[in-house]
Order: sequence, then structure tokens, then C-alpha cells
Amino acid sequence: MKGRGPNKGGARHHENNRIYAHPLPLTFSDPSSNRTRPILGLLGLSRSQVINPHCEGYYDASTRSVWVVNQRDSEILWRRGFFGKGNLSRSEPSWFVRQVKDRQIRRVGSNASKMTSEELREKRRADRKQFKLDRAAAIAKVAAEAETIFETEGRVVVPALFGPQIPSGATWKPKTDESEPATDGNSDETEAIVKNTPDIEEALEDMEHLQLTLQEAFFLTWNFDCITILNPDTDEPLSLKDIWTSFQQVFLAPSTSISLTPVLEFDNPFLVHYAAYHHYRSLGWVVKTGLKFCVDYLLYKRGPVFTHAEFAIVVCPVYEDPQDQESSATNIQNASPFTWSWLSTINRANSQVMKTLVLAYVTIPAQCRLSKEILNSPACFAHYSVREVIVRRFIPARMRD
Amino acid sequence: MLELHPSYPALASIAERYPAHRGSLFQTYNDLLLAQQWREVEVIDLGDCRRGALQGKRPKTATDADALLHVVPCSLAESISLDWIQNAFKSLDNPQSLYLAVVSDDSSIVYYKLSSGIVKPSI
Amino acid sequence: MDDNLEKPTAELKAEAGDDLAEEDQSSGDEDQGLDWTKLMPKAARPVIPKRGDKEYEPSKKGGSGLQQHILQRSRNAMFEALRADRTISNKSLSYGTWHPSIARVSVTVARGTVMGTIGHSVPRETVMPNGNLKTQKRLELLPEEAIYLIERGSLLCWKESEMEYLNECIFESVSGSPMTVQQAYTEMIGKEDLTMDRYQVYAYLKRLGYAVTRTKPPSIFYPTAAPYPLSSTASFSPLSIVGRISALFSSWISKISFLFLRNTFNWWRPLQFSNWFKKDKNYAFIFRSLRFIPSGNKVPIYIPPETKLPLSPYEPFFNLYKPPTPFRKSAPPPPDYQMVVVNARTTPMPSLRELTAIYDNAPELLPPQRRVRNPPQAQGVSYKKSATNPNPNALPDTQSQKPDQSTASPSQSSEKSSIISGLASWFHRKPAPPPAKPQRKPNPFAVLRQGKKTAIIATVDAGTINIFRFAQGAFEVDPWF
Amino acid sequence: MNPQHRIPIRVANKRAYVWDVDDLDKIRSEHRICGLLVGTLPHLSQQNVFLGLPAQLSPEEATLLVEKEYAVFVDDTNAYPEPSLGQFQQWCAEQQRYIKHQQEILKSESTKPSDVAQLAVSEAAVRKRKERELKRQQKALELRGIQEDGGGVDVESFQLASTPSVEVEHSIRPTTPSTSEPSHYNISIAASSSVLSWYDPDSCTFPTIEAAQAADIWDFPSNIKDRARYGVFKDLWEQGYFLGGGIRFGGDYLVYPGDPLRYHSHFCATVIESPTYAIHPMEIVAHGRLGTATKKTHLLCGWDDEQKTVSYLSIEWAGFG
Repeated sequence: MKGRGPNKGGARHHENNRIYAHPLPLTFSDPSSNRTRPILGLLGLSRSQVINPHCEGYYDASTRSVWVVNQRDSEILWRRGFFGKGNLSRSEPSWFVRQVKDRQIRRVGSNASKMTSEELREKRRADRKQFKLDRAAAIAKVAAEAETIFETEGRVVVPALFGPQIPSGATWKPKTDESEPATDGNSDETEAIVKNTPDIEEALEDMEHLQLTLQEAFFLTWNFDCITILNPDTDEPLSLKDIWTSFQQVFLAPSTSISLTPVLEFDNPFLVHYAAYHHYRSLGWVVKTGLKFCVDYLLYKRGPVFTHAEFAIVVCPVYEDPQDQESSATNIQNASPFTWSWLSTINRANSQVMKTLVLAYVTIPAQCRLSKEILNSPACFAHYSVREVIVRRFIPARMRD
Repeated sequence: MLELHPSYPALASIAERYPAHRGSLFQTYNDLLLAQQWREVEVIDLGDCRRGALQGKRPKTATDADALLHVVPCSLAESISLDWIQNAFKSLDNPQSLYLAVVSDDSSIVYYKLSSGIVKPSI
Repeated sequence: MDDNLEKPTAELKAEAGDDLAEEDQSSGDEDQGLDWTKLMPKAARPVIPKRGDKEYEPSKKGGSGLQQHILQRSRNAMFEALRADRTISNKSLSYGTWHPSIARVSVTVARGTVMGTIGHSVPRETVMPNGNLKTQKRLELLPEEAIYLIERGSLLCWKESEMEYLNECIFESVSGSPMTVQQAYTEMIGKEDLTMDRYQVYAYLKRLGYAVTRTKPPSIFYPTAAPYPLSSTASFSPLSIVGRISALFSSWISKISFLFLRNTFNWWRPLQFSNWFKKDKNYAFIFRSLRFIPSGNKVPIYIPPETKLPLSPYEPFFNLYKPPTPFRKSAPPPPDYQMVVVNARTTPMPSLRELTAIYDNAPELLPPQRRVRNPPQAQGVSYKKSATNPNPNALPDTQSQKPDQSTASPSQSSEKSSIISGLASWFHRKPAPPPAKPQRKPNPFAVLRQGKKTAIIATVDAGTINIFRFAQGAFEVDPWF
Repeated sequence: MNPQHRIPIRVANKRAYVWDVDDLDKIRSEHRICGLLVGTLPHLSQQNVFLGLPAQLSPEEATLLVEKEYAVFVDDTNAYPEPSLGQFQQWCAEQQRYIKHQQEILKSESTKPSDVAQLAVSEAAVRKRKERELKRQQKALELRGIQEDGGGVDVESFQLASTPSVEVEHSIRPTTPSTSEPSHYNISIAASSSVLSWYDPDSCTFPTIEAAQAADIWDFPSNIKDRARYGVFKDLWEQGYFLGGGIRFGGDYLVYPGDPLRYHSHFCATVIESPTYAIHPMEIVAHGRLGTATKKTHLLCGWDDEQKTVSYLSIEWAGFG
């Protein structure tokens, strides 16, 4: 996070610009010669072609996601637009590399200073805890002394909570201190390590996949046709029509989802969240899940490796017709206005980490103005709309001039 | 798809018993076992909550490495209640505390420690 | 980059002056445990440890001897401060009479600069000494104005009465019985739409030096604020020769491709590339082409026939003027802010429709000024620099997007619904102009955070005031591509 | 305790206030109820950090004090009969005495009337000092921000930013010294009505919640939500805690191990109306996250309206994942 300084990580930043040069999985090539290109260009013509990486992923209904298992594809999807998440990593799939590293470390010898990243994280937490305990003890000691002085001499010495006798974050040192390892191995090291350790490779199976949310998967397959979504049972590609219906079906109450002709609803959570997801993607934002910050989405300007997220998005469905909300069987969250206490909770939680809270209102078309036929194709999206409201505290003392 | 995953057999019986929740169970199991490197991870039937739960121990270096911890997975999309949580405690024969794993569709998981009663913040 | 932040223990150290940080720090005034010993004269002050002088918990029930001693001292400091007399020099004191029947205080003697921004004059029939009626202008105070002046020790208020009280001319003006602050709270709150919640917010703002008036005039004599100036339409920056030419070409290109789209736009394949055109072989084009889901606040929200929307509690109640704003109470300028006040316990936050209603009467904001120190977001390469931007020197507004949008939006060709026509009309509307004198381009995040319009809502929960601003976002006019 | 000796809670517009410092002292030190100061502090009227009387009691606080028979409700709107001529003259006499008293002090100090002006100025100077100090404290609060429930304010460490307040401006005007007996004196405006001889609370005092509700001057608790809030508030209070409002921290109450003047809150408590009331996992994430960041445990307090009992659940970050 502190990697904001101008010099700090400048090289890494440059490297990232190379690795993550493309904002989308699609790329372009121009076969035409340097001579012809400008001429064509002047006429607004060109022979350049769009290159489609044709990735593959498996649909998994029970986790409501699409799994990209082959390494080439997950690398493309992550590096070109930051799609998906390693299901065993915080962002980019790096579990395998972490394992390889750890095994190496273990082989080098179980010297205390050589620990796996997970072990290290645990140790740091243990150290922090120890520090707190030590400090608490010191404070208690000082207080006790003050107490006796007060009882015996009646002198009032207010026990300090800071000072020489009390360890501070700066003074306290754990028995052995460690340098921070990268929690998630970063890709350039990846090649290196894997090369150096061929033997481990076959020994260890990569248990991780890149997991795409249904919004991500639909965005990629519908707009760019750059990922083929396979039915895990048949290994056959699902048609866009199948995808359209099944992605909505998984969000319907189990009872209805059994029936062969699923009842499609205007307030299906998939439609509402997709509208918001697509909206922000189409504006060039990198959109990731915001669970850890108790919101639906996080918006990154270029991507998680470059900056921290600017905006924290909560998707708020709005029924055009209040009747529809009352009659609805769908359990869709955030459809009614929050209590003030809930609003301040999420607002505070996010301003603590320097994110601005945004309520993204998605209107749900009124049933009385459209036939449900329209739900049989993405054409229905023409009837939804997205608008945002930005939430911030207003502090009169700071708005005076 | 998850049926084909190497770690599925360990969960199969309970996953089949509660199909609606096998997704969150599966993801939590993998996270604990493979990412968090927990030890002795086992699946247990949490009948009162109509789902499977997990138990296991944290890595050796962790502060409370030998404590047997209980983790109850749930999906971000469902909604629960205090009764539901009490039931979870009950089916685990009332441990002092349990861990709630909240799972989202992109496979992110957050864990929070729930203790019954009023427990002072650790300094 | 958020990895470290994901831990709930994470706290970002904010650069000084970052609003987000300020937000988080501003919890001072709600505070339960102030150190009142700070108010004691320096000599009388007990030894106070530097920072974080609160303890974790009492060492035993009720606290140890020392703890109780220190606590008692803090309490005494507080109670002493509360006992302070509300005294004022007779040369600075104003006088007034409370008329419950009309919920006004008529000012009989006005002194001090406080009156400069408080009160309004009203013609009233008054009985002359000779017995006949005469219409005279007099200075009147609304309940909140009167209570505030009494509270701060500037006004001695009498309660109107039939009885003839003779007074040994200690007081320059007497009619009726003297009122305490308590009586003012009890009798004046609840009159003329003044709730306790609203009074608290009023006093809070006054203590900060704001001039505060009612948004909706309580009577015909109450001066109304001047309306907001209408935002003028955008002026186009003259294009260079090259610009004109390329514009010409791209226009025939877009005409042709538009024809294509008209016939071939397919909701199952929203994005299609030509074989020969150059304009669609770049990311900017792709992103633009994806912007077909209606968005933005100009899109009308459909309301089904005969649906009654509930009455909104979200009507601005106070007009605010910053201390420096030149303010004439007889002819108030357009307010700097308008504020809604609600009870946090009984009222949920506003619905989208309720917010929209507020925005409809709110002025458009100018792009925010750039801060001197760069906000953290300024770091990191912007795609706008590298990627081709149709109108690079355009400030964040719809200019650059407008033409692209119309080609990119299949809706116009394929759909005929009311929403879409609304959409189309919006695309062709001119946005608010960039600020007059060309300045440094404002930080894009600051622009997005500020939004186009704003609704300020003060919530009060059993005395705790919490004020939020809800900005009407316009992300759609400010894409990265 | 006999209603005569209970603390009077002044009720107006269904809000509860305490207007006398001694009463405030009593409910705080004897009954662990703090209320919230909402009034403007005389002579410190240009800041929002330190506020003065009245103290507003939350519905829970007031209800508890009355139910426990520590306090009674006074319908303040009906406590102000017109003063009789006698009462009024008596009041005037008191004012006279007060002014005479001031003048005697001045005389005794010196016969030169100009000293009166002196006094006025020095008075103003005192105010100005306080004002400045407050300004500094405000700055302090703005710059560093009081930690959640307010660590001490380190006045010294902030350089003074003196902008004379309106109040100071007009009170500093040198008062014209008159040759005869000084025409400059102070008038004091009473905060509490108890000083008025004609103030008559006894005729409109209500010793129980029911009575107050019947008289329609009080309406808490009026529904299941209120009952749950009150049930939880009372249960925590009975366990010996101090409570404050928690809305800024995403809860209903902040729970303190001792007087908030000296101790940080340990918990932020959210009231849950019933054991079956729907909770979204996101709420647990948010409360857990916020609590951890502010070093508090978040409490979910479940109210059972049949059993009239409260069950607690403590949320903390797991420390892994």
C-alpha cells in the first residue's frame, strides 16, 4: 500500500506496465506495412485485426462461478483486465508457486529463519500479540506503583500509558524478526522458481483455478466471445442462450429452478448485478468483489497491482413499481433504504481505508410496462438503468470557507 | 465441476446431503486445508443448520496451534439469524466460540469469530 | 494493492487534508468522555498526562482509590463549567417578548452584531399610548433564533402577559414575565415546525458561525433567498485544422458504421468489428461500444400510472451561508448549502426517488479546485494519456462522449421505449460549462467524488448529530476511455 | 423512594431533559446515566466541543431512571403559571440586590468609575482567553481527531489561532464611565427554571411511565423495536456498564466499563429485535471489521420479547484468512 512513493517500487511499477499492458483480453495486430498504414490511416481505414485469445472455463453451479483451470488462460484473463481470482490466493493464482517455494525452503533446512509464507504470517501475528501482552503488563505495573504512592503518601501520580517503562511499537522487538515476504508470489519470480525446480513440479499438483463470477464470465463471453464456457459433465460448450438462462436460474429459489422452463424475473440478482458490473467495466474501471470491505464491488482505476481501490460500490436495486417489490418472491438484498446506523457502519468501515462509498442504484423495469418475453435475451438490459450516489460525511467545521 | 476436484471425495457424503450449501462448504474446506494450511481438517454434519461444518487446527506456528477450531460456512447471498447461530453452537455441543466463514462467488472468504456471551476485546 | 488493507486491522494513514481522513476523524463532537479539566484555569488544572489518558477499565468494582480520585476530579471540572453563570453586560443585552400565539419573539431592544444575521422585520398593528392602532415594522425572531440568542446570553426574553408588571426600571424594556433558558426550550420548541432535532442542528451551525435561515418561508414577511443562477450551456472550443479534417472523416466513417449497426446490431453479439475501418481497432472504441446500458441521472425513472409515492420527509429545512459569505438578512443571496434534518431513529435513509427530488431543486456544482498537494490517486499512469482521447483538452463533461455515445448506443436504433427517447435527448443536451478561467485539470477522482449536485442531510439520534452529503454521481460522463 | 425526593426529569415535546447540575451529578455518579449535553455553554458559544445544559436523556435513559424510581417525569409545558405581582416584585428585588452587590464590589475596589470599564475589559479578556483555548482545542480535534470516544485533548501542543468571536467583540467595547454611580453592571439569565418562585412542577409530576404515557407526555417504549432497545439497554446497565449512543460506530450503544470520562468503550452493541430476525452475513463482516479497527468487540444483542431476555453474541476478527 505504501508503494505510493515516487521512487519506491518504480522498477516494479515499470514491470507491471509491461505485464498488464492490455486492459482487455482482446488485442490487435496490423499486418500492413509501415508505408501503407499511414495512407490507410488518413482515410480512416486499416487492415489491423482483432485477436481473440479463445479461453476456456467450466461452469460450476454450486459455487455460482466459472472455473478456468488451464494456466495459459487464467494468466491471460488475469493479466488483461484482472478478471477472476485464484481460489487459493488473494488475487492472482499463486498457490502453486507458493507451495514450490515453501518446499524449497523446507528442503534447505528447517532453520527458524526459513519459514513458509503462511508460517511467517502466523509468526508475525503471534509476535504482535506478545507485544500487546508485554505492553499491557508494563502499564499495569506502572499503575500499581502509582496506586501505592497514592495510598501511602496520598500523592497523585497519574499512571502514564506511554513512556520509558512501557514498550512501544518502536522499542519492542520480537525474539527473531523477519523480513516481509511477498504474501502472494509475483509472476516474474514464478518462471524463475519453476525453472529451477523441475523435480518438484510433477511431484506437486496445482490444486488452484482462476474463479470467475458469473458477471465476469458473462461479460467476457457475451461481449468479446473470448471465453468458451463448458458444461463440466459433457465437456460440451454451452450456448449463449443456455448460459443466459442458467446464470439466472442459479439465483432463483431452489424449488422453481427444478422446473425445466425456468420463470425468469426482472429482479433476478444476476441481471441487477450484471447491469452494475457491465456499467462500470464499460467505463474502463477494473471491477472486483468487495466482500472484505463489506460492499459488493471495488473500483480500481487500472487494477489491484497499481493502486488501491478508489470507490466501494453497494448495488441498490430500485423497483420502478413498488407493487413488484411487494409481490416478488426473489430475495434480493438492499432493495429497501438502509437504516442510518447501517449506512454509517459501511461508510465508516470504508473511509477508514480511504475508499469512497458509492450507492449504485439499478432500476428494475416495472412488469406493467414490459412483457416477460424480453427477459429471454440480453435485450432486456435496454430497460434497466444504473446511476450512482456518492456518500460522504459532511463536516460543517471544514466547509466554512 | 467441484465433484471432479481432488478434494471433493472428503466432502462428498455431506455435500450431497445438503446440496444447497455444498458450494460454500467446498470452498471453505479448500481454503483452510490448502491456503491456510490447517491440520486435521474434518467435515462434520451440522444438522440443525442443514449444512456441513469443518473442524481443524491452525498451522504449528500459530498462537493457538493445538486448539481444535470449528468453522461454519455460509454464503454471502443467504440470510441467517441469531437462532441459526445458536443452533450452530448447539450442534457443536456449545464450544466457547466458533468461526463463521462468509463465502462470496469469486471465492473470497472472510472469517469472523463468534463467541456466545459478552467477551471483552483482547487488549 | 488492497491485500494489506483486507485485514480489518488495517488503517490507512491519511495525508493531511484528505477529506476521507477528515471524515473519519470528525467524531469529536459526539464524544462522551471529553477532558473538562482543560477548561479549568491553568493553575487549578490537575497534572494531565499527555495523550491517551483514558484507561482500559477500572481495576476493581468502581475503580481503585486513585482511579476514583482522578474520576472525581474530571467530573468536578465538568460540573463547574456547567455551573458557570450566564451573565452579560447590561450594555450588550438585547430584550424581546415571546408571543406564543404567533410563535415569534418581538425584539424591543437590539444590541450586538449577532442580530446582523438573525431575525426579520414584520409590519404589525400595535396599540399606541393614545389607544389607537398603528401598523409598525418590528424585528421578529423565529423560535430557533430566540432560543439560540437566549442560550448564548445575548437576549433577555419576557413572556407576553395580560398582567401589568411594574418594574423598578432595572430593565430597559419589560412586558410580561422573565423567561429562563429552560422555559424557552420548553415553550418555543414544537412551534412553527421547529423540532428539537432541528433546533440542535441550527444551534450547532450557529456556533460555527454560519448564517442559517429557513428554506421554506414560514410567513409572507419572511425574506426568501435569491434563486440559484441557471447554468448556462457549454461553449465549444474551436478545433484546429487537423482536428476539423479528422473530424470530417470520422464523421462519414461513423455515418457508415452507424448504418451497419442499425441493421446488424444484435443483442446476442453487442460488439462487432468492421473488416476495414481503423476507428474500431482500439480499446477506446471497444469500451465506448459497451456503453449501451442506460445510465446517469438524466435517465427518467419510470413511474407506473396511479402509483402514489409516499410523502417525503426529505425536504430541505435550513439554508446555510458560510461565515465569509456577504449576507443581507433583508435580501439573502442563494444559500451556500441547503440542509435536511431527520430523526435518525425513526426515518430510514432517503430512497433514490427522494434524493432525486432534492437534486431537482439543487444547483449544479462547479468542478472542484485542485488541491495544492497531490492526492494519492494522482499517482499511476492514466490510460487517458496513452489512449486516443477524442477531445483531450475537454474538462470532465459530456462533450467528448456525446458523439461516440450516439453511435455506440444501439438502443436508439433498436429500441423505441420512453426511457430510450429520454436517453437520446440527453445525449444531445449540452452539459454545464467548464469553469471560466482555464485552470489545472481537476483531479479526476475529486471530480467523481464531488458529483454534479449534492443533498446534505443531518440526522439526529437522541442528541447525536451526524451529517451526510449524498452527491449525485456522474461516472458515466467521465470514463477512463 | 418517596416521589418528592426523586430527580425531576423535565419533559417537553416527548424529550427528556435535566436542567440542574446537581441532578446531573446525581444521575451520573449514583446511577451511571450520562445523558448528552446539548446546550450552548455561556461565554463559550463559538464551538461545539464543550456543550452545556441541558443534558438530553435518551428515551432509554429517562425510562430507566423513572422505572427504577430514581426520577420522575415533569410535564414542563404546564409548569409555568403566570407570576403573581408579589412574586414578580420579589424577583425584581433579587435582581436589584444582585446589581447592588456588583456595584459594591466595584466601589470597594476603587472609586474611579473607569475601573468598571477595567473590569469589563478584563472580564472580556478572560473570555477571550477561554475562546482562544477552545479554538485551539477545536483545531486539535480537527487535526488529530478525538479517537472514537475521545482521548484527551493536548491543548499545549497546538499554536493559538485567535479569531475574536462576535461575543468578545461587543463585550470588549470600552464602557462609558459615568460620573454618578456606575451604570455598567451584569445581568444574569437563569438556565434552570427552579430559580423562579412561580415555577410549579408539583402539579404536573408523573412518577411512572404508565402515568406519563396516559397523560400523553411520553411515548417510549411504543413498539417492539423500542422494547428491544430498552430491554437491551436495561440489561447492560444492570450488569454495571455505562452506556452511550453508538450510531457513529455502527451500533445502537457504546458500552463502557466505567465512566466515559475516564475509560474507553469496550463494546459497540447492536440490538436485534428477535431471535429469528434476518441477519445478512455482510452485517457480521462490517461490524467485525469496524469493531476490530476501533479496538472494540461488537455485540449482537438478541431480544426475546416473550421471555423478556437478552442473549449476547460477540464478534471479533478471526485472526486468519
